[in-house]
Amino acid sequence: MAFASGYFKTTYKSDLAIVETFSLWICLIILTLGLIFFPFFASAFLMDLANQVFLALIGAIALMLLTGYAGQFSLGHAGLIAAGAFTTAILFKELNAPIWVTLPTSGLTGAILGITFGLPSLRLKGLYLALSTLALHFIVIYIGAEYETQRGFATGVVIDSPSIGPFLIEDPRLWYFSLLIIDILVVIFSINLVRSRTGRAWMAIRDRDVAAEALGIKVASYKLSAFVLTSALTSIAGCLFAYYRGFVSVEAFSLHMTIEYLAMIIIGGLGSILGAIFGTIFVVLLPYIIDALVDILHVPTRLTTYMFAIKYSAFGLIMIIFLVFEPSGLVGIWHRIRDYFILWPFKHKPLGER
Amino acid sequence: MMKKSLFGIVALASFMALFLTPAFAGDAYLVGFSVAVTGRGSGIYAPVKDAFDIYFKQVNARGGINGHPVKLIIKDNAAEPSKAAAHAKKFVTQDKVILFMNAALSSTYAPMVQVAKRYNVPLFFAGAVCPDAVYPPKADPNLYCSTAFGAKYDSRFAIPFIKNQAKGPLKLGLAAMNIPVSRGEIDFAEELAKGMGIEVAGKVAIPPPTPDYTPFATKLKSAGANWVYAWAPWGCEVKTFEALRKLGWKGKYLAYAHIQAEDDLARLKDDDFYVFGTNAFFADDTEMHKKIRAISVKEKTIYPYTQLTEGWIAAMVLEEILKKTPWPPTPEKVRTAMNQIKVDLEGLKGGPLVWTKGNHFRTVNYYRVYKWDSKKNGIVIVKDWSPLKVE
Amino acid sequence: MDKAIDLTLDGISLNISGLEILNFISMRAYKGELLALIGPNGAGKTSLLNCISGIYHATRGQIRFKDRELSGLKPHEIAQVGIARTFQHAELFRHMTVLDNLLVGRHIKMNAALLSNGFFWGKTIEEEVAHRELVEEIIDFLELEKYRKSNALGLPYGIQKIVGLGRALAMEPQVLLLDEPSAGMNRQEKEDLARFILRIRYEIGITMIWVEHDMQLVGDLADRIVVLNFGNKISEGKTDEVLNDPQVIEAYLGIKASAKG
Amino acid sequence: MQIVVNVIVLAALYCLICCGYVLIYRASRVLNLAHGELMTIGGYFLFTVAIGLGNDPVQSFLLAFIFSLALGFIVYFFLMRFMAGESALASVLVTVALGILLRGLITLIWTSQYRHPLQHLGMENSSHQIVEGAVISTFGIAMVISTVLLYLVLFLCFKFTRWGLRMRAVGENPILASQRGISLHMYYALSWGIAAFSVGLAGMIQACDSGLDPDMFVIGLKAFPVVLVGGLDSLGGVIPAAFIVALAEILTIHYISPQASEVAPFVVLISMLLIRPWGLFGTKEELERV
Repeated sequence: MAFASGYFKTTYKSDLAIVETFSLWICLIILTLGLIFFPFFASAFLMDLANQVFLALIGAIALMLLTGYAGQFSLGHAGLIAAGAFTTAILFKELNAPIWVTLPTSGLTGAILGITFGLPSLRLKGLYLALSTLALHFIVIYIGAEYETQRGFATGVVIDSPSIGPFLIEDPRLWYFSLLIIDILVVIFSINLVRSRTGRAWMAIRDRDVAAEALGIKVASYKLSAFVLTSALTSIAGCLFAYYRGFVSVEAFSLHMTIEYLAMIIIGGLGSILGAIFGTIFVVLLPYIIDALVDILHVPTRLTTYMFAIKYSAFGLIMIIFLVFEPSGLVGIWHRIRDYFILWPFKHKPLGER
Repeated sequence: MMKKSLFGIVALASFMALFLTPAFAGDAYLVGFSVAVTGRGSGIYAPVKDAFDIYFKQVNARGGINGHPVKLIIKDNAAEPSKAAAHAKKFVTQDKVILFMNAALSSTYAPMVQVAKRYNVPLFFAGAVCPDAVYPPKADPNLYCSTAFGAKYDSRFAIPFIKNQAKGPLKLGLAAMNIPVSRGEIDFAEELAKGMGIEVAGKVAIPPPTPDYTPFATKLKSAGANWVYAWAPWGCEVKTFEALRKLGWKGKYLAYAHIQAEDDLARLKDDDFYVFGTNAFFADDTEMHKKIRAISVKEKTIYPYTQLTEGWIAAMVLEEILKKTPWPPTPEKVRTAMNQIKVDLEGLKGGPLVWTKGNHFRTVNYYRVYKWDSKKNGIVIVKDWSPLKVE
Repeated sequence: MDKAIDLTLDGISLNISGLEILNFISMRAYKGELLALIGPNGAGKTSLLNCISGIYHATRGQIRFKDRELSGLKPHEIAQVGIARTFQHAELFRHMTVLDNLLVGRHIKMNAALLSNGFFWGKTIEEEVAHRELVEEIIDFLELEKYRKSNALGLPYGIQKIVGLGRALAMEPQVLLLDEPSAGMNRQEKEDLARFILRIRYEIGITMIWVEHDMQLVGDLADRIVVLNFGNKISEGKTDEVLNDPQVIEAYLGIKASAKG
Repeated sequence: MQIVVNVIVLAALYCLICCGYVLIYRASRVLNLAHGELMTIGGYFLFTVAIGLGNDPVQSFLLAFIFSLALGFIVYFFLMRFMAGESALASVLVTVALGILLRGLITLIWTSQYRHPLQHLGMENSSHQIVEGAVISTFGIAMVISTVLLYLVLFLCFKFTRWGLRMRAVGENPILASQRGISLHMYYALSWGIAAFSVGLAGMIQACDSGLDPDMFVIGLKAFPVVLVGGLDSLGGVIPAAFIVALAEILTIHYISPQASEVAPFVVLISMLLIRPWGLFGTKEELERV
């Protein structure tokens, strides 16, 4: 695999290309083909894992934009997913609304919540803000629980599979391709965003808000735009989550879910879309990988209770290890491995390494 | 640098492990079990797993069932729906189990039920609240439940019991946890009580977990309740009771008897704390109880033996199902067996657990009420097995 | 002094939690001049810059840019008026490349919005390329070619300061506030800086207010000097005059000018 | 009357929990999101010690205090120390991760069943009538008294003792403090130690009063609104804030709806953020020197 080992651009426009070399194009095509043909080999379990990764990725990228790029901390992510899911559930149950109504409405709900709870961000910094988003979590969950109880959906609201025109999206493969397309769009959108004016303004605010403001960036409105975009995207993910799982229940949206999303962007590497992708894959699959190892190693059944508790702690431990020893996350490791092969046998950094 | 690259390689290798399906012995009854050993509410579900561990260790030591060992594939879903869903899919499509089970919060039901329906494999609820779909007359063909508590049935026993016990004017207080299942049941109980002409003095839904239960208890007490009925997770039930007592409340309290009830009756030693349920307490000291205690002590279970009854019953039911499933087993054969199951629970419940084609809950639910008796310095039966027909 | 006045400060006072930082300061900056602002540590030089760029709000007094009242405006509004600044500690965006740092400087001159940025439509691309060309000119001007794609975090301190200068230049300001640009630089870097400042002064013609400690640089480059001491303006005028002002010498050396003379 | 007592007890609990948030924030500008877990572990320490010693409340509590204090130091020296100089975000995320780690360890060591340390201490949690129509339990009183004592001691220390003053100095200007020869690590560790101790104490009393299970950690999060209403960096602000939040919560239970009490503190918080974002007694974010 050949990565660009230097800069050989002749026009500024060519420097804007996301994919830099011909061989990278080939790799990307192979990856895409792999993703396209994966469902035809994978079992239903692996399909479910893939779909889980795709679903989580939308939320993770949204959080990456807010936290990794705009530098705003949020503890309300599970609340926003719940908001999208409950908007969908309520519209479906009360009005029998189809997906082309619920999806945008969920996005809108998220955007409104984003404005409401992002407003304090204009006057607050860092930690104060995180806690106002914690309030968002509790309030959304409360409203959801009231809805469930008042309408008598004791074990959750059941939702039918969505249909777009004549297509009923029920088959895992259909879900896979729908989610894949959405994810590709979200990824491309975010990459474009962060390498253009908006993204630069966010990063400037994240790194030095005083300097950013002195350069003419409206800090308040950019913070708010990050909030609104993230909330809308996350709520849309919540809507898809509701349809994919076929049901919505408040118990599914715990603070632990928020923490999992935070873990995704930390482990992946803050400030990198690729990091969000790596992190999501890692965090979603980690429990199943440990399960698989337990199976392979034939851990006696009696000991599995302890294994499960260890698995739970391992999650925290891995987060700590990344934060303390590898703050650039999986994407940092990836860059190092890549550089190692680009430059082998030398040990210099490639020119202009970020 | 190489060290850090190594880190990546290890990660990659573990990732590959995901794609390897371990080979199971082809001669075992394969059963999947997704249970919340960690995470929210795991205090209720983890003991079920504990009981299954020791139960099937015994069964396999005896040479298995119909000459075949039972292989349980146990996974921890941490009470998260996504994990439960993935487990269900793995059980059904990769491990090719003939039956899979769930013991976790109710938010994990829907995704597992989906899998059961889609792949037509029976799903057995062992330790969690029974979903509506197992009730007669039209039970879902793939859903079964052996759990002691059944929403909408427990209150049908509890409210008349309180009415009969109460001497003088009855003012009923109701306590739920602010989760949909519990609140649904308490709302149902309120309707029931009003229908029977009982005055409902107060109703509280307590958010989980609450730093202080006293304010909620104050509300019940100031509403003038002299009986309180609680149907919620055990912690909520017992903490509300303790808070009421701390306030100097003198009334009587009826709570659903979860697995921790027996230990807590002995701890609280309160004569007016009644618990009702469908599982016998170890205070009965039947042969079966002695056996569970002995095995639990021998195998050093993680949870105390008093909390193992629920799991033990489910394990007995599972053993009976597999006994009736001729080799080679298929989900179809398992379903046939489950539709005509009758398990003699040897004193763990008031009578046998019977499933029919249209009833996957049980045909008769036997309730019993226990309380602490300070004169006898032990747990006594207030009301012996009372059958409630499930139709 | 028949030149047009760019910036007028009129009786600026600043009070932060009871401390008198600036006391009734009035001064002017004329179009195209290089005005040095000097004074001992804690004299309030940086605070004065902060007041001009809107980071602090003066307790009393007025600031005018040409005919426009600046008092009460937010920093980003002042930037839009055409007043740029550098910072004492460069304050670069640490996790961005030099190129991106400079592009942030172009922020107010660009206008693509969030959605079009996300889709990277025609206009966004055109804009990105156009502004990239302008930024490249600044890179050439400040001789930063080899750092173009390096992360700001790892750059030598002197280079960071130059990038900070470039970032301010990228705004195409009419007034440039320089906050101790030479602090932390070695001799070679200072000479480069002096060259850049002179080129900005004579080739681009931006008005500059320059906070500086290095008296030699000030003496060589500045058109005029304003001297602050403990929040008071103690002197203002042509470079030679001010540097020979006994009050100034006293403030700097702490000895009576007469004793020296 | 009972309502007043309830408010006082709940406010005392909040005070005890929030003391640690404020101490750690003041010292190192880090918000400790693993606070609820430290509280839960405090309860489990008491439980374990009580089983080991059996019917010896004084020694059990003392030993559990020491464990809690030590845990705070351990967390600082083996984890938070490495985060010095990192961004606040990274430090907060580390505490989030620490929370998960601790929760897993709690399940691993003590399982997730309900525990009752009181049983093993050989104590009773009887109730006492203080005025007509108002009752308080023994551990309710303990909660109030320990809160009063803790705050009294802390205030006196900060005002009059040398290291109290130094600790304040460290919080206000770490760079200056370290230039004057104050060992920052020592004082950061101390604030972690006191924080873990005070919240552990809250956990212990809570465990005695109403039992113990791993889900207790959420109480730590529920106490958040109090710190924000009071102002993140103001120890004195915690007390009135705790009363406001407790009052809002209890009035909601009584006069609006019990289940809504869950969101009442957060509604107070949001309205506070709109009126005075830096809290009742918090200092407005200082102007940054650039």
